Amino acid sequence: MQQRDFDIVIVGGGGAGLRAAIGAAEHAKEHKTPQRIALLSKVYPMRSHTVAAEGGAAAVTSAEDSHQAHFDDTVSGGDWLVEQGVVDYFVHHAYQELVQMERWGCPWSRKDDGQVQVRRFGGMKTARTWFAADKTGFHMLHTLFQTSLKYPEIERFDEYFVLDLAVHEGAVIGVIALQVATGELTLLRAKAVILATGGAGRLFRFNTNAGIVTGDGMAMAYRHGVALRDMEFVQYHPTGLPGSGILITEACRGEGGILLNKDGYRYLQDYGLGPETPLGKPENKYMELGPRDKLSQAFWQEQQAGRTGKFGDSDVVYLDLRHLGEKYILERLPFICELAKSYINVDPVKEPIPIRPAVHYTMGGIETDPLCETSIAGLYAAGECASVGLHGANRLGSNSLTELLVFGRLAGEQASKRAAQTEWADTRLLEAQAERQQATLARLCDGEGSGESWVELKHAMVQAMESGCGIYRTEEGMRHSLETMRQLRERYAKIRVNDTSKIFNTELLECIELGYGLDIAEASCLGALERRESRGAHQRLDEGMQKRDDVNYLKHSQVFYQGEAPAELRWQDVDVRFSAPAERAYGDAGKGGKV
Amino acid sequence: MMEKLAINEHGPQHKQAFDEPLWWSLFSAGGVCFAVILPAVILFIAICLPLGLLPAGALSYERASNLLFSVPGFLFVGAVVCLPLFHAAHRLRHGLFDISVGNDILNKKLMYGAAALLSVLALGLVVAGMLR
Amino acid sequence: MHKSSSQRLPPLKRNWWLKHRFFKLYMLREATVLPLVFFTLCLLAGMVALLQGADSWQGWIAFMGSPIVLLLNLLALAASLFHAATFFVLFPRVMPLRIAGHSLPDKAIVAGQWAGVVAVALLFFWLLGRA
Amino acid sequence: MSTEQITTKSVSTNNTSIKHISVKRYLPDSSAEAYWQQYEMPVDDSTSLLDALNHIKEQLDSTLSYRWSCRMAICGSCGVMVNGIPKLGCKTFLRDYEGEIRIEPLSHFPVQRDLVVDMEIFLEHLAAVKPYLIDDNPVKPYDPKAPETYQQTPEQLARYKQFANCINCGLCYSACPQFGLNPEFLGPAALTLAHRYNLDSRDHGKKQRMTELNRHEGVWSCTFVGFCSQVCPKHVDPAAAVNQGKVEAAKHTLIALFKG
Ligand SMILES: Cc1cc2nc3c(=O)[nH]c(=O)nc-3n(C[C@H](O)[C@H](O)[C@H](O)COP(=O)(O)OP(=O)(O)OC[C@H]3O[C@@H](n4cnc5c(N)ncnc54)[C@H](O)[C@@H]3O)c2cc1C
Ligand code: SF4
Ligand code: F3S
Ligand code: FES
Repeated sequence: MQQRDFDIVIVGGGGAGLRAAIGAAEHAKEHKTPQRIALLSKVYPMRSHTVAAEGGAAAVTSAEDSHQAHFDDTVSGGDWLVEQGVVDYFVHHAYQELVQMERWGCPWSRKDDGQVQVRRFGGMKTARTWFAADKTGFHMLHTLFQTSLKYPEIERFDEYFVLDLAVHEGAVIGVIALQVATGELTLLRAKAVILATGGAGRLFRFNTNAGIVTGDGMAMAYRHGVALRDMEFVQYHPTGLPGSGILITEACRGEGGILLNKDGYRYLQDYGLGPETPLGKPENKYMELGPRDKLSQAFWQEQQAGRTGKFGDSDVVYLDLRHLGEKYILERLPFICELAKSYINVDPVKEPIPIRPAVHYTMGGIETDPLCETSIAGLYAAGECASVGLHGANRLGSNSLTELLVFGRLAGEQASKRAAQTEWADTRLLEAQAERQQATLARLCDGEGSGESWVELKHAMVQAMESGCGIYRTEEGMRHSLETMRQLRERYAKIRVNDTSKIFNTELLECIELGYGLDIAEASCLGALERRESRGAHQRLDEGMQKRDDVNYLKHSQVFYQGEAPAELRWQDVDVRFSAPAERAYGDAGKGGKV
Repeated sequence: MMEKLAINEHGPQHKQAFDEPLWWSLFSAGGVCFAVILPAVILFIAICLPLGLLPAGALSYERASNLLFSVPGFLFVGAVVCLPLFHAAHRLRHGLFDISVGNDILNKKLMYGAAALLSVLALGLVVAGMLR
Repeated sequence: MHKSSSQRLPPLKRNWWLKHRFFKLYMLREATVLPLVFFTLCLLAGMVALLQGADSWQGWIAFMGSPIVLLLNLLALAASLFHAATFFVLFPRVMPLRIAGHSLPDKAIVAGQWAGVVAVALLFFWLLGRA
Repeated sequence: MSTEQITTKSVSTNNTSIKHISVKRYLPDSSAEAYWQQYEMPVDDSTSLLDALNHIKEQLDSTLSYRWSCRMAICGSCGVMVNGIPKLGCKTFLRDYEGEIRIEPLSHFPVQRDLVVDMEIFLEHLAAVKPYLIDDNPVKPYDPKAPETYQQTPEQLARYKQFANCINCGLCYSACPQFGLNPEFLGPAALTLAHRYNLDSRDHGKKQRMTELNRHEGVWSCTFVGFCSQVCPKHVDPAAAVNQGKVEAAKHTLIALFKG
């Protein structure tokens, strides 16, 4: 067993993890406290899911825009379930972070005069989304990764799968990881640990997420007693490709794409997002530029009314770009054209793209305070895995790439501060925990008992999540899903791995991920069931629960792990210090109001 | 393994290759000549001429001598003989590496050496002709 | 470090280029220099002959007319054209030309180079094609 | 508003057929030799090779190992040899193949297991060229309190944009015989990345990078085979970048010569 010591260990090499690593390195340098930073990732950093983000990153940029406006959009977009102090910090640090990215070489798209260009995005009042063609996440991730190579103090552990945190007396003391290439366990002792492991979209069958987005970090923190917060809020993106779920970016609509049902009618005007905006003149918060939850819900309604088309065996509506003209489409949305042509054989220049909603983003996650620290001392979380309180009940597109930077950096700095004042724990404490891990692994591989198939369990999980926690939810559906998760967790104890090899055993990893997934799926179902109202991405069809209920539910849900016993839920107050809850309205209905 | 790495860091392999730009420039210039000028040269001199397709006297001994042993002739030889020779030398050197024949350091010397020698010879012939 | 890194594979076997059409074409392209070298040597011999006198020059022309030499030089002609075809398309990629901030289309550059070939041929025709 | 009636084209997902896929297996802890294994499965017109591998893993043989993540041709994980040509598994569609399909790990990299290769050399080469913006003497110093961007016109951006699209999939390394012949050759993607930064109007690190590029194992090992650009799934054209790098290296040498 390898054992190494680091001041800071970062789990996750996506946007948040890399930004945290650089943030920590810079902070340490500035304070002349040399620190060694380990960056672990189960895939090479540039394979992280951030690479797939297409649309852009938001920050108040133009003179007409204001921090207040960005704040308002984010708060109302999140249906007031956001921590307002956090949002305030976020909107004030967003611009600086995007400029920093530019300074590191990110190839942002430009205006003719050489300034950075911004585009419109759903739910945002004005154009404030920075973009790099339609590969924003790709360019950001590669810029961060390449920049991280400048720092010799950052040591990467690529393809190390983190199995568990080591926690002692309420403080984190290190992590235990599996070197994928050799199957060897590695112990990393640390003074501070940052989780940046991304979301959990793979809990669902139909999603826009990469295969690695399995919620590992959430489960690790959760198992050590940190609350998972607001896990019932799962964002459906209205425009995924049928079949694969591959994302067609919101930027298509920002650039002027329109949504049609099978009759060629712009159905969004029927769902409180009208009046219809003229072709090629998209307007923020109207029609196609309404927020994602509303658009996905409108799809569901159209589907119920039988006005959706068919593509293969998926029900679909159509995203029409043709009026933008070939030249514009190819310049602004080249990746989309490539994707549509390859994966469904449709050329967006010539035909409308069939699309349907797909699970896209996990609003909830590891609960942290406004400085990214969790309830375990020295354990921080940032990025999609965290619930710092920015997104509430519904994330606005292009807020999360910025979140990775703002809170990645903050987490890095905080961790660096802590590491400067902390000592390593005794190695023997870690070794004891590692031995427990070894036993768990051995049990998985020896597969005693009935030898449950992980494939079956996984399919049962994603199916239950989709049917019970979809765009619209019912008491009965959620209850059933929650029951299913509890049964599946029991069956998981008898799971069997066929592959006995130590080298690059991906079957073993899938099984471990499934274990993580089942735990957080239970939390997600529990939160959903107990939230007896409709808010943001959580929409119920049950009688009397179709509206927002601020009296009882202007609260974060917190789910706590209880080992083999059913998880427990508590409610937590929301920080509403700046803006009192108001109606969340879009289209003309949103005019005049506070929004 | 460590040893090999160490060599890469500090050993001769890490050195700047200041000669390569020279060979590559000659190779490129030769490539242009080979592509643009040589088709015509080969067609007229190596095919039409021996087949008697050129008008009588077009390349009689006198005319040929006058054309070649002159300043334009000197340039012609540079473009049609010398540069293409370096082009060939470069490709042969890399070709030998491609099929793992000999070793590159030696091949380099042999190939570029031969090209240089023949070039000097060719240009020397023109000068000799001009001084005659 | 932490990984059994820097593993190196044994280099390719020398027949690697037989495995794929693309590589065979590459080798063919590289091999165009073989007939080129032959032709250049012929030309050198011709220059020596020219320096030696009229008889030698006539002898050289006769040598050039012998079937094998003729055949090899026909090959050299074909090689030069094949080389040209492969070389011209590379040029705009190595040196993208830009005029007033806009890059010249590759096709135009390739066409320009072929025009060069024709121009040189015409020059030779003008020089040698008339009595 | 009424757009014309939508033509519901269905990529015939029903067009299923049975295909055979042969995969080169290598399990170092049970046998030192690689062997071929055949799988048979139903595929339709939208089945990618990655879908097929996932089908094998879940339904036929859970011991098969390979890398994947985004399944949308952007993360660069899933490169394999398909009938001898390097390809992204998620961007290869079985509809395009008649007859046998042979899948092998990427060439020129040491195989770790099955379709998984050791990419460390690739990463070492990437890191060697200093692939980040170097601006020791910035025109405008960065001030966190009043941050300001550099200026870069769309034309300046266009000069390097294509070369910034590399997803580090390594296909070009499997395509390049010069890398196969000499793994110390920095190779197409690393040299392209260096060139990308050299072309960036905000960068001033060319001189530093040139000492890496202007080596025998730098740009000078490339013989413009060009297969790298042929297989690149993102149309980066690394061959062009590498060879433009030669021009730059030549200039660099000239300058060094004059400065003594
Ligand atoms: C298709 C798509 C498009 C998007 N477009 C946009 C957009 O336009 N704008 C926007 O703002 N947001 C967008 N998002 C959301 C945004 O991209 C993500 O929220 C964000 O990239 C998450 O980044 P992250 O750093 O938190 O996690 P990730 O990038 O997912 O990285 C997670 C990291 O954790 C590592 N990891 C996970 N588990 C383990 C483990 N057990 N051991 C070791 N390492 C582990 C992984 O290897 C990986 O490196 C999009 C999302 C999707 C799915
Ligand atoms: S240049 Fe192309 S083939 Fe090579 S690594 Fe980059 S994307 Fe892959
Ligand atoms: S294939 Fe290799 S030799 Fe050069 S042009 Fe591409 S790097
Ligand atoms: S899975 Fe990401 S490139 Fe294929």
